[in-house]
Amino acid sequence: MALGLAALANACDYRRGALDPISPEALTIDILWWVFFWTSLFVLTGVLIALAFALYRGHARGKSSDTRAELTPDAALERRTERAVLAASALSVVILVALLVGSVFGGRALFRTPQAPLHAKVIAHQWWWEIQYQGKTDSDSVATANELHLPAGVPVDLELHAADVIHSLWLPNLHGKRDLIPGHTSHLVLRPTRPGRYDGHCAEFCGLQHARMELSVTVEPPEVFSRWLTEQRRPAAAPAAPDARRGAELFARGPCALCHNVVGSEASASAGPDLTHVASRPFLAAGALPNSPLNLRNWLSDPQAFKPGAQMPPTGLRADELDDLVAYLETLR
Amino acid sequence: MTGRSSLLAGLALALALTACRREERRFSEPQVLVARRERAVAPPSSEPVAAFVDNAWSVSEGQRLFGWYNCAGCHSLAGGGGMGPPLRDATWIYGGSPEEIHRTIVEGRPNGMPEFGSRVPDYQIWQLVAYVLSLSGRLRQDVEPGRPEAIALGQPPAMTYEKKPVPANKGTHP
Amino acid sequence: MTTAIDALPHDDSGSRTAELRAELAFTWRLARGLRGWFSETSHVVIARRMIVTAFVFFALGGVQALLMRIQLMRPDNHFMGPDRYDQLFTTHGSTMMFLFAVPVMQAMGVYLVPLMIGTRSVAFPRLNAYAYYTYCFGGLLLYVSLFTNTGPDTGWFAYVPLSSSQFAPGKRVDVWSQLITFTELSALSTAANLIVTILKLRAPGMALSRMPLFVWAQLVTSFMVVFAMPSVMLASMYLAMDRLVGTHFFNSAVGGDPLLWQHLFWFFGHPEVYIIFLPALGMVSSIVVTFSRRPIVGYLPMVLSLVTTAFLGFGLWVHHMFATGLPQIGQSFFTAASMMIAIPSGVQIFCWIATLARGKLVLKTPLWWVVGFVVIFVIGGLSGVMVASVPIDLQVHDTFFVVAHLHYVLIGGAVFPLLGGIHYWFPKFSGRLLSERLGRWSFAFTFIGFNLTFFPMHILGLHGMPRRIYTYRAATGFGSLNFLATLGAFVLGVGVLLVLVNVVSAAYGGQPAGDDPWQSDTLEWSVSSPPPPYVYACLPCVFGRYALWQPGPRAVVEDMDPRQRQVLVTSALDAAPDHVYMLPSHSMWPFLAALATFITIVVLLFTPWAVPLGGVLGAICLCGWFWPRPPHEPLLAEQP
Amino acid sequence: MNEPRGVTVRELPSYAFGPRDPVWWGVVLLIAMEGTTLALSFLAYFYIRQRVDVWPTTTPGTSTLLAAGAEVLVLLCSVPPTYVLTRATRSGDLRAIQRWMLIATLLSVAAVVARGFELHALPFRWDSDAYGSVVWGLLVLHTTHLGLGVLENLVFVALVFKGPVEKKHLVDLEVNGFYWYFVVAGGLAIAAVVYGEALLG
Repeated sequence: MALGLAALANACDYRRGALDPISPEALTIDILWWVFFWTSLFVLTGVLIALAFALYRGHARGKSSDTRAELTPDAALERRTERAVLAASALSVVILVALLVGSVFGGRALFRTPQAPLHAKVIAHQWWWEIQYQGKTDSDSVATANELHLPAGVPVDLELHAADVIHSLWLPNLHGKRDLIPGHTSHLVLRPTRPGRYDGHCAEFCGLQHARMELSVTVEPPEVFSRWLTEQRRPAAAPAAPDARRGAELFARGPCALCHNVVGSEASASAGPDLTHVASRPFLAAGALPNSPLNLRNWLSDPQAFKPGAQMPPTGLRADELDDLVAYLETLR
Repeated sequence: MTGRSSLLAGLALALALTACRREERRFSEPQVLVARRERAVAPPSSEPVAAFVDNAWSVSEGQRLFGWYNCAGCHSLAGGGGMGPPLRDATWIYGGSPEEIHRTIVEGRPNGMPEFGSRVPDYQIWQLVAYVLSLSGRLRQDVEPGRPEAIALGQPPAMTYEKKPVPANKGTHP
Repeated sequence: MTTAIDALPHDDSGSRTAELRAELAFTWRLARGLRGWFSETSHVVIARRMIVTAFVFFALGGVQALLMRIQLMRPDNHFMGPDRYDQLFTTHGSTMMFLFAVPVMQAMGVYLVPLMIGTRSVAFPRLNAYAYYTYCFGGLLLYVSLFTNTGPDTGWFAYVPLSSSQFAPGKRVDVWSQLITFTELSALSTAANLIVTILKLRAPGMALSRMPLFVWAQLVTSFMVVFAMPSVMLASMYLAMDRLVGTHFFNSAVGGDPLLWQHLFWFFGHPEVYIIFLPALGMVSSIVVTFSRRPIVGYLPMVLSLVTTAFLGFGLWVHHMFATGLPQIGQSFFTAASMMIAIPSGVQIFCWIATLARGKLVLKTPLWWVVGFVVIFVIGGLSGVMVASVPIDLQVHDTFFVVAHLHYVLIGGAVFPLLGGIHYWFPKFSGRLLSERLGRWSFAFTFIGFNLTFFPMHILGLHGMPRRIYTYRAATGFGSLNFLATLGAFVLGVGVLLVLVNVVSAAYGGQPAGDDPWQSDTLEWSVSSPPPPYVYACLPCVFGRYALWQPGPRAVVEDMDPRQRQVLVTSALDAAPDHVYMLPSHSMWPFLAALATFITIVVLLFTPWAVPLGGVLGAICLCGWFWPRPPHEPLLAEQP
Repeated sequence: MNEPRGVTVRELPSYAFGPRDPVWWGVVLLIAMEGTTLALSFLAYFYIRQRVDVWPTTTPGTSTLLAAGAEVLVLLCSVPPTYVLTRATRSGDLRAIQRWMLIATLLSVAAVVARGFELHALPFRWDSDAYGSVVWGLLVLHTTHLGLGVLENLVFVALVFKGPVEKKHLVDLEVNGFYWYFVVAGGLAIAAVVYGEALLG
């Protein structure tokens, strides 16, 4: 049944998380997992056969002879039985020790750290991810939200912080998970190899919108990555189109600027995600919606309908104001 | 007997309603405010006030917004005052009733208090009002916020609580 | 009720026996009326109430599980919002752990242990009643809170700072932390009661080496309770203080640490699993021995396995915290401990299989539940070995894989044996037989439904579905397996419902069972079904491990005074008669003391002034509880 | 093999002291539970300590040390009367029991009073910082043990002076003394950890 279900699941068009490793770390875990899986299957089969045999034998004897209890069973047979139990126990010890050794070596391999030339800071908030790539100067630094871009083949050191409660960063294709705990700083070193888009998720229950706390990971060739980084460093330009201009004005004077930051504009608050390049991101509100102008407009008109409990309030803007605002935000690429 | 049991039942019901009201998590504008806005008339003024000051979630949200909207910048985090007047005492320049505090936030006041009415949704202003009321201990005890994380109340700490520096490759995985 | 054939003086005439029974029935008579209902302290009555209460909570927890499964049935479902969902999964976890699993296992112990060791009661019957009422009040508090929208919503583990007053305003988490206080008070009292009962009240001749394995399991479990539960009590006390009076145990800004909570919680939380599961192993042993019609293979290894599990159980709490990034050397140690704990479980599985293979099997319903237990529990154990490995745990921790694992271990390892045990002992509890046919149907539904529900979760977890999410996007592709799981949950629900139907219909119209329908080996089957309040007319003497299978006439304790509530105290190791001990009669004070506890704790939700209030109420209850009442026992010579 | 015969209990006593007595075991288990809680509180104390640079964050002043010293002194003084009391229970001498019970109870009340002064004299509050919390946590936990001890003592004083004293109460009295030793040990351990550490720096 186990195999059947696994096969069924694999046959579907399905994201395969931990079973689709794209980094040496995830690969180590993947290999270890399959070692454990086949060993377990072997043990399970053995136990089930023994159980079936026991039921068959015992049932046969139960039918044939009288049903009174037997207080002093045959000594020789008893000894043989005990020896079988002992052998099975000894075998399980051997298997467990083997698995333990494998696990310890796997663990070592997992945390054998290469020098990581790239550093990024991940700060978890209720319920979104803040990502910072530090440059040499402040203007060199890049802040983004809910998307992590990584160059393929380059080790990266993620420095992890929590802004409010405990979160856990889980990138199943790239590594296991690591908790982000207030008052503690931790690190996760990754070496992604295969370009593509992968999913990450908060794995520690962190409140109402724990379900909508996703992180999009884009692994790309180094030159594409550095192009992306250069793009991200560019401050937002003042929009040209009249509706977008009205939107920018609304953004700066209205409710948005109380929480959000757009580099190059007057908005510079830090409570919510940085929106300097919001239009280039794959999804909105940490996975609540795919990013499109229509979704953005819907989101702005009533965030609580899509992510109840999220800390973005309904803006209470009129329809024409919403259009202007979306027009402005769409220029932030 | 029936009198007593109905009294008891009423009491239980009242307790249950109190609990429900205290614990409700409202993620968007409450009906009271929607109705008020749409009809453009003010219902009896205590209605919106009660919906917010009897609700622990509102007070807690108010506490968060007090920091987010930078009220703390002038009034300090625990409302002790600074550039702006303190909010923990019984002295109110522009009136200390919930409605007056609400108006102060919505319209702003001379000499520094900006107007927030155009930038902050009305229900969040009411949440701020609830929190401000809690600062001077004017809320029911069971909705008052407890100690916030990462902030020491009581006596100021005599020192910083930094962890001993851990060598780079000790303790955690690098 | 008094016509049963139990351990009688073998050379006595019938009339003498009838007289004895009449006297005993008067001495041990149950309290009457409404007031009597609250003053009853008979362990049989209290344990029966506790089992029923625990199953009521089991049903409530099950309904919550079904509601959650409906919500997760398809992606982006709007059946309920996150607020409701969080309350449900927290209450589900807390209910199943604190209000069902631990109490029901202890209740089975309270009912069966005195019967199995050949005595008339638990050592402290009043404490036993107190434990029941505190437990009951705790459950009441949780469910009244849930229905008034005050259900705790930060998980049954209540990690700080999510459960701190800043992120969990209101009284929801306070309710949770006081629920802990209630259930711990109850569990600790019962554990102490069972330990003393087992160590001091065994029938003459029942040396430790002759104790039934179920009793061993209860003894070992109770010791685990004594050393594990204080940890969570301390943790929840710290949490309550952080929330109520502003202490900083978990506030990292001024020297506290959120990880301190996790250490304290899991130092309790992991042994908790074994506290739930060891008594279940005892039940399995009882069933296997009876239906194999032979002694267990490897009694000593079985006992040593229980003890080893208890010791190792305290050494692996950190495997819940691998993702927090503790030093690696320590992690290896905890990996090793977590894997090695599979050995004693394995040894026991092998012993049972060997016993079955060498026995003369009677394939009745209880044995089917044991078969289901072995299959499911071995799968759960193996996935447990997987999560013990740090690298694998880093992937599957806090995902649906772990949800699957823990349900395989807890439902497979505890609920299946428990339902087997219910089928096995129901004739003793009620005097009536359950329907075999319904029993097998319920087993089949439960077994299939269970696997259908939880097996897909392994795959979901590996593919990236985290735990405790109230919904997921369609694009993830988690929908189909989740739908399957929901379907399975309903099949499982039908299975459990069939058990209920079986129990209710048998209670009202089942076949009379007689004293010993299964020809079992342990002493409880020598008294009538259901047992009379005094249990044994004459306390039995024991000359072997399988008391009722010993050939020859049975010996009994003679000349105990039937006009007093007497039990025989024996020595702790070899059960030599030591002195005659008088048990107190029924009393209202345990109920009143529990009520005082309830009042104190409810007030404590709101103000620390509850502590002095509790002191005063406690003092009153203490006096009432212990004050001697006529008729007196022998007095000291010189009285004032 | 002899055929098993019944056991006769007519000659057996109706109570016994020490480990032969179920109540003794009950109290040992109570001590095990409270002792585990106390031990875990100490672990919490040291856990918090190893995360903080300066310890203690606030050094207890002279008045605190005086109050704590008084507490330790009272606890120590209460040991001999308790010992004599338990001896008297074994011999069943009611006069002696009354006398020593009264003295032991007065000393236990004095210990609570001294604890009150000690808490009052602490130069920090429970909500000052984590050090304050964990020290107050320890002291409050032990104060509940003290309180329980005093409560039991008071019940027993009432019993030995007023009530009909049954023989089995002697066993309970002895066990009560046993619990008091635990309370004293806990108090001394807390004083050693909290003030010893503070004094030694």
